[in-house]
Amino acid sequence: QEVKIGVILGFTGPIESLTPDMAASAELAMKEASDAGTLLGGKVLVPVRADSTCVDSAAAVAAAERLVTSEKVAAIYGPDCSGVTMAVTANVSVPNGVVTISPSATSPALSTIEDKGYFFRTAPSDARQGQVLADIVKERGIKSVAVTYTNNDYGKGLADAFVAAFTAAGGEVPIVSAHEDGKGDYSAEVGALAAAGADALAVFGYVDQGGKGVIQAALDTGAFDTFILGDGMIGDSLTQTFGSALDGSFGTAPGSAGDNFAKFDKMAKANGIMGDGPYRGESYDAAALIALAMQAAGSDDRAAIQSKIIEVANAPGEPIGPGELAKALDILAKGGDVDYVGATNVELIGPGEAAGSYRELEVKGGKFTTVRVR
Amino acid sequence: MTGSYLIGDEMTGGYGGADILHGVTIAVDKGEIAVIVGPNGAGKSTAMKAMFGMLPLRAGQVRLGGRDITALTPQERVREGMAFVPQTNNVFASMTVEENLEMGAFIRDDDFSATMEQVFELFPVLREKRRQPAGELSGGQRQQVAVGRALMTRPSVLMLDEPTAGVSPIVMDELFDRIIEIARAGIAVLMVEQNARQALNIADRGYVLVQGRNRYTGTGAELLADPEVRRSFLGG
Amino acid sequence: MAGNGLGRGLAAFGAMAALLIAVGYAQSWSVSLAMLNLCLISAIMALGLNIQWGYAGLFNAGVMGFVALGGLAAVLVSEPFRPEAWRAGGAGLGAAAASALAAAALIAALRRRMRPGPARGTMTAILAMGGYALARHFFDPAVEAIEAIDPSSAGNIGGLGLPIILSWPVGGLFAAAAAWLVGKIALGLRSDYLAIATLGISEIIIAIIKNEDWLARGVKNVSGLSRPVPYELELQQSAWFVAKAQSWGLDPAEASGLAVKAMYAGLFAAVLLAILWLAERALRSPWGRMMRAIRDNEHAAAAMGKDVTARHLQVFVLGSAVIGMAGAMLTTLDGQFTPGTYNPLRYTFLIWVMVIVGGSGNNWGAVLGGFLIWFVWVQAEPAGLMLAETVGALLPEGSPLAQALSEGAPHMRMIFMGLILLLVLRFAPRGILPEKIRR
Amino acid sequence: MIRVENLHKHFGGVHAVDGATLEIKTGTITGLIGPNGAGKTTLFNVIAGAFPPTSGKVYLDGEDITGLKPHQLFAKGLLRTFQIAHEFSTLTVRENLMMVPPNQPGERLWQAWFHGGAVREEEERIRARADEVIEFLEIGHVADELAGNLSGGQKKLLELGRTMMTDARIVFLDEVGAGVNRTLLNTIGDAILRLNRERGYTFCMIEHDMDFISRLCDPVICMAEGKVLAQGTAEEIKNDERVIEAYLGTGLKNKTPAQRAAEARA
Amino acid sequence: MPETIDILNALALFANFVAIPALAYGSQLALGALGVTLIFGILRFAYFAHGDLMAFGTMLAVLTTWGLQGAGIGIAPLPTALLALPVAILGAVALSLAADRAVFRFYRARRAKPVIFVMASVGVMFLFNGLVRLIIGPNDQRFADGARFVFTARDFKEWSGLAEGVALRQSQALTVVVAALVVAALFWFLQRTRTGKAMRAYSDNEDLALLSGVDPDRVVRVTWIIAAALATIAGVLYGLDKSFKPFTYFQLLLPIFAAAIVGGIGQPIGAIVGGYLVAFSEITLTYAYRKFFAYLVPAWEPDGLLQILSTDYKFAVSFIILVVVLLVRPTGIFKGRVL
Ligand SMILES: Nc1ncnc2c1ncn2[C@@H]1O[C@H](COP(=O)(O)OP(=O)(O)OP(=O)(O)O)[C@@H](O)[C@H]1O
Ligand SMILES: Nc1ncnc2c1ncn2[C@@H]1O[C@H](COP(=O)(O)OP(=O)(O)OP(=O)(O)O)[C@@H](O)[C@H]1O
Ligand SMILES: CC(C)C[C@H](N)C(=O)O
Ligand SMILES: [Mg+2]
Ligand SMILES: [Mg+2]
Repeated sequence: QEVKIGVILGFTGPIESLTPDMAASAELAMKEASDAGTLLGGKVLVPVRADSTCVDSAAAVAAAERLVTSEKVAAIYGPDCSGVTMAVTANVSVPNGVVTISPSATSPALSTIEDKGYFFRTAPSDARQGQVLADIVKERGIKSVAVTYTNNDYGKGLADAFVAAFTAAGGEVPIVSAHEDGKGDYSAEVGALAAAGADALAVFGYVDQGGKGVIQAALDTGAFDTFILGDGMIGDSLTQTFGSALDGSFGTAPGSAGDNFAKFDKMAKANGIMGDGPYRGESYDAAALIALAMQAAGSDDRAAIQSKIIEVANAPGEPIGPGELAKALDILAKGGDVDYVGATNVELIGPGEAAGSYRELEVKGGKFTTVRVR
Repeated sequence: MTGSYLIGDEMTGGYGGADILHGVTIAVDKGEIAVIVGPNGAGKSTAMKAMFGMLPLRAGQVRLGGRDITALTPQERVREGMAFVPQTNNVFASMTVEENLEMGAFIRDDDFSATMEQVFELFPVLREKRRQPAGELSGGQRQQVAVGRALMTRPSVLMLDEPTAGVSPIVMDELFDRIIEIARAGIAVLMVEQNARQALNIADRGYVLVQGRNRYTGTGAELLADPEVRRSFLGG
Repeated sequence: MAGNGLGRGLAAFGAMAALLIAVGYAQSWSVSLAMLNLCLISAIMALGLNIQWGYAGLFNAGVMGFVALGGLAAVLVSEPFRPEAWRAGGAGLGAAAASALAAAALIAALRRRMRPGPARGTMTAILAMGGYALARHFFDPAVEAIEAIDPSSAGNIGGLGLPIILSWPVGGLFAAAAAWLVGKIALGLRSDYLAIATLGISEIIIAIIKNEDWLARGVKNVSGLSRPVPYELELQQSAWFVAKAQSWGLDPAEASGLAVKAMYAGLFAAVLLAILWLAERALRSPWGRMMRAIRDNEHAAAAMGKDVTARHLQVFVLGSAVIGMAGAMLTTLDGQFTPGTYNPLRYTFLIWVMVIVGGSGNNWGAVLGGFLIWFVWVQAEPAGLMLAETVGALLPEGSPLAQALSEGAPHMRMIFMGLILLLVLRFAPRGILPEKIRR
Repeated sequence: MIRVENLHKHFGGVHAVDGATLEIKTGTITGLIGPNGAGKTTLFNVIAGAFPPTSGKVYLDGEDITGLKPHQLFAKGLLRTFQIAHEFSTLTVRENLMMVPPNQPGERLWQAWFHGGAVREEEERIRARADEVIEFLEIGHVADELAGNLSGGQKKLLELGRTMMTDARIVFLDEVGAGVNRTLLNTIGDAILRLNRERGYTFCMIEHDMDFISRLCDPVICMAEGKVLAQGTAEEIKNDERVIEAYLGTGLKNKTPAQRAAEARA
Repeated sequence: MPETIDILNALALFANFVAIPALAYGSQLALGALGVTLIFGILRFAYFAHGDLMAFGTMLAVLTTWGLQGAGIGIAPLPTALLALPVAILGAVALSLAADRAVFRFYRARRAKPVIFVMASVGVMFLFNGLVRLIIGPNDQRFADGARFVFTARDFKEWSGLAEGVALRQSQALTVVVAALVVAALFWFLQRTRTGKAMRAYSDNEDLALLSGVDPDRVVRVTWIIAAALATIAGVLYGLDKSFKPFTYFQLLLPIFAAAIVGGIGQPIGAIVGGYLVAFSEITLTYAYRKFFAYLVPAWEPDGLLQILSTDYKFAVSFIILVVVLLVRPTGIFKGRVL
């Protein structure tokens, strides 16, 4: 028998280049769970994709509505961007009682929405990332930082968190300036940022979007040579483009560097997910959580799934890494307890909030390398 | 008449709705001036357009020099030596007077400066205004540009839809003079006129159209002499 | 819809209804109702634009800005009152507004007194800059104080704490006020120049809403707006409702969703019908005749004694008010205000497509266009996927084209949308329900 | 009634109107003639408020009306027609006429919405008046046709018809006769005379048909190069040397076919 | 008084962050606007698919470039993409002609209103949009090779001994030069050649053009050929300077339209001036002038950044400028036509 799972991401729109790999990672987890053959006694998870467009909440709600009421999915993986996530949660997930696990909606505002326990996320809130990043900058002895962020709730939230933490620690932020994604030219932003005379430039944007454009313009004009990168900026397309010109730049991304992520990455590559964009691990984990909760509840009923998510995600229980879903399903089938760790060290702090670790990355020799995990 | 150089024979057609023309026949020979008169909305302009291929005909045909040209597009007819000055929208408003005249000579490959000189002689004001966009001219000046443009083609058939509307008497006389000369040079001239008495005066042939039908046909003098025509169509 | 178009109109609306019903059967009633709600809102937006373009030939390329203003109204009306924010920054905001107004009044007075010329220009500029500086002097600290209050969940001035349904007329008022200002400035411009001016102004409105966090949290969004209808969970907890649902053989959760959507649909439909009635009555009156005359030839209309500028301003304001109202309704339905979602493709051009495809100048056409285009916009996604699948299935397994198709499936949405648009325009070039020429 | 004082209108380097001073007396039918490009239409445009003059003044009954907007002038009873017809092309002929009367209650939205009765009554009245005009202009068969589909001359008639839809005090006619059938033009001339005598309309008309001018107009003003060249009765003007040279000319130089035929016979 | 070297430093600073970027961006916009303005001027509608046509042409250039690079063919230090340009132009021309045949010709024959053309072009825009993404995907593609810089900021500092560097990218220089050449050529073509005049005549009065013997099909064809070539050139130059991403090309449409209209739509020169106006107003009004004045007026130590407006409003700023320009000159700087 088949159990449908909604996969709703912005396949078109401003992050359309990230989403194919994210979806594939989530579907990888579903396939792994199904292939185990032990899911609810041999059920198969069937992903049903829908387009969130990342920005158009009306379209996203319509798509989610279709998933829930027409496709009758048991749970939803997604949406991706914080804005549409909020809309889908309020208008579709809560009213219909469907679990929604976003891999990437990181806005701090999502921590406090009225989700009646149906909204989860596998990526931690940006409130923490800002703090972590500020610590790193401070430790590296950088005193003044110019900040630019993508003008949405994610960028703004992260920038606010970073600026607050950094100035509290005695750092100086002479200029904070938003940039719009997908625009043709970022010379104006770079001109203004450069003129403020800071030691480094913090970029809180998207790797394939304005963030990259800003870095390009900054490098071209010689305005900055050290960049501080938020999670959205971590991706190999950045280093492929700029190579060792970025050496010495650093940043953070949710996730553990440890063996778990490497393991996942290998698995993903082996399954044809060739990119290195962010949120692949979180995607895999989000889908895995759905499968495990289902198994723990012993049913693909929507409410039942909801009741078990936290339980399978957190301790106590046997730690489960990526690629070990079969084992976890077995344990659960036998009534045991699991603590899903996954690719990104999943730890849920109640609905709507995930703890999590961050990797501190630095560009060395034109490659992102993990310096340590915090 | 069936042997005339340009003939619109039993033309029937309209703009998509009901027919406007009902079996109208208009003909003109080389060296001749033919004038169409009639009340407003009689279908005079429509007949002209039909002869120039700007209106699909449901029946009838148009022949030029004995050849059936009913199927030709307007620009093909231009290449066959026909020239037309429409009643409205007859200049390139954004182009200068000179460029308007040059467009008249668009299909000519030879040197047309002599023709342009002739046009300037005929309408001296155009020489003054040669660099001004035609859209900024006065109504009568535009009319002169429009006729000048058609003359630039050096056509074998010249069709004019109310060429003298809005031009001052002195220019009208000159225009008619010039038209007589053109006709004498062996060109077939077909025109619609509301200054009907003057026009019929210089016409070899006259047609009175009423409600899309031929009502009277004759030489210019005959029509002028017909009291019924005078009273009903020429203003007494 | 009277006269010769009646049959065509009935057929078109019948077909539209059939489409929605088909979705109800094939996908679900919930999807169908949700779509209906957005269809209704889209129809109102299209009506507003039709009033401007169809009646008067005003090229408003700034629909998005007015929609957003409506949304802003929803926040400012329904959010709870935040006394602490007003204590912190209310005085400063007031002083800033007062100085801006004073400067504007001074400039206006000056311009009336002085003759045009460089002196007047310089004085205007000096006053404007002085006013700006003074306003900023009060404004900046006030904003800082407001934004400092609980920034992660508030940081704005809040609202009036009134029922959100009041924001619909208020949204109309906001948009009307903005339109009045825009119109005063830009209505002297002709067609495409007016278009670029309105486009620019709508971008400016969005920029302000996005960046002025004290107003409505900017890009940090406002969520959890109150509702004019009950929450699904409330219904699910009401014994009466559950019993009723079960007696109809429905799952209570599903039934609650349907009920809520149906209530929204009722409200929206009522608004739509009221506006449609007014619009039709106006169009068929001598007023409508005058507007069509102005659209055809402004110079002649002016020579016939019609005050073209005033009439243009009037329709521009009216149309914008309708659009603003729809904007407030949309935000009400979403339950959140997300300035980042306002993009011209979705909120300006799509509305234009609705009006043109429906039949500009014809109110019923605009409504139909709103329904149809929204339907296609939403259904293009699954349809595109299906198209990709069916074509892919015909191709040999593993062929590169099939591969490309399956990878590109989401983009089929665009292709599908484009195809529909072109097909409709091909077979109904003046719109599905073209403007009727009264004879 | 209308006094124009030292009026100038320049378009860049072109001095279309170049110091024209003239007067149109109440109750007259004043003819305005002059070579093409003399500045007649431009003068009309300035008087009717289509654009402001470069310098100079226009007075209506002693009141300075320079630079007023067309609709304000309309309210003062000043009406104009266009040399190049400005019909409302997507309105029918009847609607073109019906839109003219001022202060229609139905043109105010509130009344259009909520006072249907009053609006309907007024419409009946206006429609009746429009039908009279239609009949008069002999365009009954196209009364319900879109004005955009009319023939060139019919559009001219419609221009004229609009001036008959309201009680104007002074009407400026810019070549209503051009392109109008002469028999019909005679009827129109009668109508203008009647409006002038019976309803007290003052007219000022640009026309190139001297017969028509002679029949209707007194006085006649001839403009040239932006200035007033001559002024007087039609007879005086016709015999004025300057006018003949600049405007009227001395007839055809070539022989007409009839003349040639006569010569050949002789 | 500032010293000479400080003045030079200020100038270098201004050149590096304001003048050069604005000139390059302005030229990119101008090239795009040129195509829009041409289509508007002659076919009389606003062509919404232009951004996506640029994307399509550039995509072909990218694919061809990859092919050439694979085969080891290049013209270093110039980018290989220049070699690929002719192929790309041919492809874009073919696509444009096909679109005209399938879509626009129908409406021309029916003499539909301009707004119908505009809406049809929105449909075409969706199609192109999907097509490009189907073929090359939505991602960023890099295809620039050859030397990136004519000189870098560091080169400049070493050479001049100034504290401020100036960088000039090859793509920037290329863009400015090409823009100048293309405008000159287009201007010459429209004003002086027979075909050019026929095109202007057609745009002015279609019926009368027919009566002068102009072949309308030819005019339309030539228009599309030029427009597609312009779009491809603009797209490739933009892509070389920044990168190729379909979504960005769509987004460029707005500033391109703004540039075309403010310059006076239908006027080639207007497109150029409009492009620069948009670019310069964006950049000069949001630049923070503190450092600049620090060089010029060393005694003055302002506490702010001396930024007229925050970059948050850069898009809005350029539109305010547009609105102001239009209020002063209601048909654009160079008296464009009105629909
Ligand atoms: N908008 C304009 N721009 C430049 N020149 C203009 C403009 N309008 C009119 N002119 C010029 O002003 C002069 C007077 O034009 P006007 O239309 O007033 O003449 P008119 O006396 O009405 O002539 P006609 O009898 O031919 O209608 C002409 O030389 C014309 O070229
Ligand atoms: N484009 C059109 N579409 C529909 N009907 C038209 C169109 N043009 C003209 N007609 C109609 O065709 C009839 C004849 O028009 P036409 O222009 O041939 O008259 P005409 O004899 O030239 O009159 P005039 O002397 O007034 O110019 C008129 O009744 C007019 O209403
Ligand atoms: C896909 C992500 C980059 C989305 C981003 N973290 C957001 O919350 O909007
Ligand atoms: Mg005619
Ligand atoms: Mg005139």
